[in-house]
Amino acid sequence: MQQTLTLHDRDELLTPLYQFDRKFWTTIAALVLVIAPGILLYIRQLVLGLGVTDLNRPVFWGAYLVNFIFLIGVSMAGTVISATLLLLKVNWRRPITRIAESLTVFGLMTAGLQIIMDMGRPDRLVFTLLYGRLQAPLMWDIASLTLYLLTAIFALYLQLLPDIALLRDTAPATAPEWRKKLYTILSLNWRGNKEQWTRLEKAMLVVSIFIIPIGISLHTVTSWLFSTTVQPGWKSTILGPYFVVGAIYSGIGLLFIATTFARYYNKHLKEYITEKFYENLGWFFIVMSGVWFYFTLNETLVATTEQETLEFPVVAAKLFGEFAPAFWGMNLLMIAATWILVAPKFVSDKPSRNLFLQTTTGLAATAISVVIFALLSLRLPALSDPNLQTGLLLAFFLFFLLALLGVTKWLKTRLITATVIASAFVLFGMWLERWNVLMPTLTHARLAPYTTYHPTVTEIAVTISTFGILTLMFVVFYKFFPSVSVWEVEEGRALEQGSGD
Amino acid sequence: MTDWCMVIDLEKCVACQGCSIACRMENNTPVVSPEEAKNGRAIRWNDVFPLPVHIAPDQGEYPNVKTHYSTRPCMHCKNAPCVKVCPVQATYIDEEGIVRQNYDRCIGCRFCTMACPYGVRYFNWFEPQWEETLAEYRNPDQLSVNGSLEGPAVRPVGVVEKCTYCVHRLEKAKARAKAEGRDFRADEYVPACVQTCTGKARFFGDLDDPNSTVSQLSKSLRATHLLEDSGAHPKTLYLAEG
Amino acid sequence: MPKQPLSRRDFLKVGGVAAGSAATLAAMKNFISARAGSQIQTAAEENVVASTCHLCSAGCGILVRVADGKAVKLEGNPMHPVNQGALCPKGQAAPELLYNPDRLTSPMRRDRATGQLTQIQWADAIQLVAEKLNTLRDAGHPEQAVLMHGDTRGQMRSFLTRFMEAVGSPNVVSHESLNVAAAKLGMYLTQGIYGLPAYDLENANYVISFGANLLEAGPNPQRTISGYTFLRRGRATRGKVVVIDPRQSITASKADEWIPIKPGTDAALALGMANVIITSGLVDADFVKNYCFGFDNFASSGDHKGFRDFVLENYDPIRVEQITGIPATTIARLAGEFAGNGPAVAIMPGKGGLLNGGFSGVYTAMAVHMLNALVGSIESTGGVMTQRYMPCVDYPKLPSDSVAKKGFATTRLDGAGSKFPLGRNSYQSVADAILEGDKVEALFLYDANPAFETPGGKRFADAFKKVPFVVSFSSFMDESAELADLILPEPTFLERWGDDHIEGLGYPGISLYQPVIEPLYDTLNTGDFFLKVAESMGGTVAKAFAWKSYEEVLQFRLKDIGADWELLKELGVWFNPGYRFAKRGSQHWIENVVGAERLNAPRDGYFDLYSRELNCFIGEMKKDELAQLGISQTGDGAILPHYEATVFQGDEAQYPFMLNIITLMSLGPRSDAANMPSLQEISGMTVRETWDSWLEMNPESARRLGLVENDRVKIESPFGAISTKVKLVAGLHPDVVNVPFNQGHTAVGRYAKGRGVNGLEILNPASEPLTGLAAFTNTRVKVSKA
Amino acid sequence: MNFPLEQPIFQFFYWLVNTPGVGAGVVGLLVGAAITTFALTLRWIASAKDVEQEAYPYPPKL
Repeated sequence: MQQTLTLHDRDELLTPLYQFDRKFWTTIAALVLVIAPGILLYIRQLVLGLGVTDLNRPVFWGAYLVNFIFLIGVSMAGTVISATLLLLKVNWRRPITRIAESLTVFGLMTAGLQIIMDMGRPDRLVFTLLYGRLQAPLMWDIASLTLYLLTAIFALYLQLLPDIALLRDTAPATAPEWRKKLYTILSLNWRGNKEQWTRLEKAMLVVSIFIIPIGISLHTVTSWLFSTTVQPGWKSTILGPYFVVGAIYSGIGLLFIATTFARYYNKHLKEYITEKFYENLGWFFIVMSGVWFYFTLNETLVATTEQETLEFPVVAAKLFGEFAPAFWGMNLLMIAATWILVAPKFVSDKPSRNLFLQTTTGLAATAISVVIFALLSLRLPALSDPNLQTGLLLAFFLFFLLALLGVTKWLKTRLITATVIASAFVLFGMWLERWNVLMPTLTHARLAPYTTYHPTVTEIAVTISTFGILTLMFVVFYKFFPSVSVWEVEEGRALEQGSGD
Repeated sequence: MTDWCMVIDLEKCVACQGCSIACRMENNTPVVSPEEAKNGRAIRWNDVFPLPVHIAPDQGEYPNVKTHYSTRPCMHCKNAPCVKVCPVQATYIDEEGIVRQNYDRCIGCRFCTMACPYGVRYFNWFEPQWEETLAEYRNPDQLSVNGSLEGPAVRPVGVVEKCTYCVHRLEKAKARAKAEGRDFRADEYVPACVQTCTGKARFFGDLDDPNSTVSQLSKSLRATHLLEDSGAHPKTLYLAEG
Repeated sequence: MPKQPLSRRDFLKVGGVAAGSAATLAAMKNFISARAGSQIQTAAEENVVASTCHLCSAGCGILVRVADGKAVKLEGNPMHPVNQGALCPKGQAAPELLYNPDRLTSPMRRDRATGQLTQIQWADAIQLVAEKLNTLRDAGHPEQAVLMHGDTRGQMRSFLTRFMEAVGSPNVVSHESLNVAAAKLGMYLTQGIYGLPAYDLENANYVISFGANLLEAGPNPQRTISGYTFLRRGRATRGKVVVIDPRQSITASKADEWIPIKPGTDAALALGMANVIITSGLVDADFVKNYCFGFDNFASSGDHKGFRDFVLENYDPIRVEQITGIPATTIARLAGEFAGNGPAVAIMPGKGGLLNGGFSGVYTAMAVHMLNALVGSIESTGGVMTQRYMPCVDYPKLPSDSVAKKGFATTRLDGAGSKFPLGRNSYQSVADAILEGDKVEALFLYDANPAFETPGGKRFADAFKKVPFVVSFSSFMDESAELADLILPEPTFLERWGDDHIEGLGYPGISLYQPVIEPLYDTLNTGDFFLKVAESMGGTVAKAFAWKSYEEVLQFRLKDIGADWELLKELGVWFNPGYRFAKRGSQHWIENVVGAERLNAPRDGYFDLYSRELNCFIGEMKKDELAQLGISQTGDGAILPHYEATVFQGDEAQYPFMLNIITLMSLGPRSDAANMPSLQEISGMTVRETWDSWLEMNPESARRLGLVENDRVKIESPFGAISTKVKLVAGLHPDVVNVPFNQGHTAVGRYAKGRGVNGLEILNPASEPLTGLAAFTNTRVKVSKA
Repeated sequence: MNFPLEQPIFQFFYWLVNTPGVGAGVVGLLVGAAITTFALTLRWIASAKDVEQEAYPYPPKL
């Protein structure tokens, strides 16, 4: 029984690692195409200086910093989640732990890139090691980031170890020598005897315990980067937890997308990463969105109520100023995401006559509401009449509601699609959230006239290629290692059978 | 211990901007291109600007209007936020209370520019340039502290720069005193902006010396600081109008 | 990368807990020692040269730091009474002028047909000019040589005048008709001195400025700034400053009180105040009775109305309120404060004021200046001083020369004294004269850029086409130089000899320009150039100019100022400090203070409230003749200062706004300043603009037009249209819009060219019939979204 | 405005947070410690010898 299963596992999870088919190469080529322009433009920035961005005085930080926060955000979830689930001995975690942990590692790496890209003198990066001062929040961030990255890598490696050994032992004759050698070295002559297993599991337990506070530290420290300045809008004490929550929220989003991507990439994974996982983690996702909404409300309420005169322009810019589209866009995306996750659970799956529950209605309404939102965001002088605006606003909410209602039934039967859409919304929303934390404050400095910031081609291209790099790492990595932790799955099966017998 | 301090009498300041240009000529701050300047990248360590800084609808209607002007060098804060956040101590407070910038150390992370509530720190987005012959008038003074350049030295691209109370002038004055074999007196040096001030609105001196002009003026009923709530304990003093 | 050892030292000491040691203190004070490791290197050889700034008419003393043969920094000369060690942004930026990449580097000749420029030698240039002038003299028409000059100060003006006289031309046209002439005439017609009054601000208690931009763009901004700040905070008691101006200029925003007024009605306000002063018996009785003419009615060849009755009848505050839009109570209060808190002084605008060319400018100037007379502030502490000048050795008498005499006797080309009875110069009219067919064979442009700086200056382009020989001495290829046949660049003021009379403080002084460095390029001081021309012309002209160099001319002229040449060169300035006020009616009074320069009326030391001088010009005229001159009143009314409603170009319905061209402290009056990048950068400080021009408009007016900040707008007048961005300025009369001067160049250099717009293009090009002043403030415009 | 820096302990803290290089040192220490720990753990796991031949049912001996 087990034998067959393992054989089964092997071809499904290990065979693809040796198939460098067209699909793989086209993916690589596409990614390279996505990444290349960003790199070229970054080289140009290196030569000319940061002037090629739209940064100015007082907007000294921009898209790069937003990416940085976003990336360490998404990298949060992976390890912390897998660690939590491991500590809680949750069984359905097994298929996804590897993807989760690898995401953390890649996310942190790309996040580090952002900081270097944002530096005026990347050539002097080493000075932070020569002259680093502990008082500077940036040092805390560097410390936290490095520590988290190392721990994450370690965690990932620990969890890979048995599979590497497996790869070593089961490498087909056709496999290139260097790969065999690589596996042999990496497997640290893992023999899989009882003692090793016990030690491995001890180690994993300990790491899981340590990595959670470290992860949380990284995100709070990042919020301190802002809180330690006296800029309006950043003094809020809620910023730390807000960042952590946002991190986990967006992290789960990315995890969902990554896993689905892997599933699509290797059809066999469907047997391992089942709807059960989407179902269960989905609930946690919903919880996080709730918490996130609360903190967002908290941020805004405090700022609108407190007596800090310099604070208000910042909030105003978000609520009804030039950042309103970004702010409300963010909120709407999150609302939609939550709805997509929750609503289908409360409708019956038999078709209904109700016009409002037709998919077509939903899609139409979606289109219309998007158009209206765009109109409002563009602030056309033609639409400056307050009554007209109010009218548009009401119309928007109506159609938005219709859209939500309409799509519900369609989503009911498509859990995974729904989750992926929701995740995409959340990811984009969270990027906007980081943007909304930085930009309104930066553009509303105390002693400089209010200004604006529009990322230049360079910044946009670099951002795009950053995410390209993230994907590339992901794709390449999983050409060398199984994207599902084989031994954990096995262990799980074994446990199930144990209970079954 | 000497504690350099500037006092600006806003009543005597006539917003002529002589200080801005005097500073530029003394400290080799480059003229950026018009497009750059429009994009808020002009570098004037000492800026003059109308108050209130932010145009708001509720600022009175004709004829019940009163425009004010202010001028703003570095505040050389006693509790300087910029110094606190610098990861490599490229900016620091020296023993005479001047907040200084080390161009060879700065990594261009722009944290100090964020931390400074007064926006007096400037970043070199591009390589500073003087078109053709314009380079001729650059101030030749070179101030180096243990080999790293400070003061008027032409900045490399990608580093932060700021008002130094013309610290190179201080060093020159001290060198002169030394050469003449006498003690340096606090009234032997003033920054360029103070020297040029058309309205004689600027005073400079040693705040630790109770008899100095600045100490006297600091007791004035009109004496005030910019953004006192910033918690930075700014040192540059203003004497309010009226 | 050298590490800062200080940290290590702190470590050793603090770590070793040497309590109370320097480093522990350091730790407590939270600082890092930089002194120990500091090294300062500077230029190999440095020296400081005293000279004079030439970027506006103030003529501040400067000390130029020359490091390794390069002028690297200017500082104010503490010895100099005008700026007392201070220096404005223009002066500070002067190195950008000296080392400007767009400077002309050698004499050039332009081929009219192709417009090709060819480099020539100075010798050839001298030859060309000399020949040209000689041919004119041989033809018996030396007057066809015309010289237009700008803010030409010190000996240069008399030098050039003498040269032209020796050649035989009366046509030396100063650009004063663009700025200070109105004020000078106001002074002349009342006090009988043709010059700007000096104000004793340091001792004044109450200063009321009628649109005079004391702190930005007066005839002598730096001097007025010094006086102003001293009056505010330099002394025990703080004087009050009131500014009357439709726009809240920096001066107005710094003043105690800003009183916005309907543009062009300043005369009415002044007379309204006079009315109150008289009725409330606050006049300086002694002065008006014994030292003024025409306060009371008088009889000479018929009864004449005096100032008092005229004002009492016509300018009671109620009526003035209707004219000026200033409440009668305010007028009364101002009058009371002015007369009751002496020493008080009423300041009329020179450069940059609304007074100039308002088509009633002279009357306004007279009315304002008379306020000083009423309260006895003429020649008294805290009042008006009359500028004294250093005694300059007279030039030797010109050798007799029939051609020159004949030519010099001809009427002036610009119509000053003929077409414009009161005018002494009419700069902008030169173009009109040429276009109307007056023959000009040779035209010299010294320190002048008429094609840019006059209203409707474009017409100079056509005018110059009709002149076969146009010579420009500009250091830059400015709008006028672009039209010239011969471009003979003069070195900048930092590379040449020159001098300047110290003005604005009353007492006499001389300020010297000297070459602080060797001239950078193949340029020649215009003084030296004309000496060489004279030499090669030979004959009487050569005789009249027997000096080797312009420096020698200066030495000759300044022999008697009390300082020898070396001392003057060392100090850069020489003056006799302390203004000595003349006793009323004394000999000194009659010779220097009141009436000394009257040409027709008696020089009897009487301050004219009824201008006898003006009477000599227009006393006999009938109504229609007067109307020709734009005077609505007749008889005594025309002689006495009165309010003339401004005759606007463009009717109110179609052109709702009045266009006013403002002069900025940063860019200043001179075209070449517009090519100094630093000045361009700071030019728009008041409206948060940079490197551009703008239109200032009242927010309410803008709202009515549906304009918001930074909208592109089209500004149309009957004379043309320009387009720039609008800036909302709350402190501005709703019917007035402002455009800053010295932007919108089509030449000069890379920094000035094609930047913003030149508001003068759409101003009324006409001249005031009575005085030949340029019309700056009587053009209406309409503003629309571009 | 300032900490009681006359106390040696605070002087030490000041030195600790404010001295260039020291901060870097601390971070280095942290990171170094982490790396060594991880390395040792791996070695510890790898070096596990086991007497009983009956191994965990995975990986399968085929």
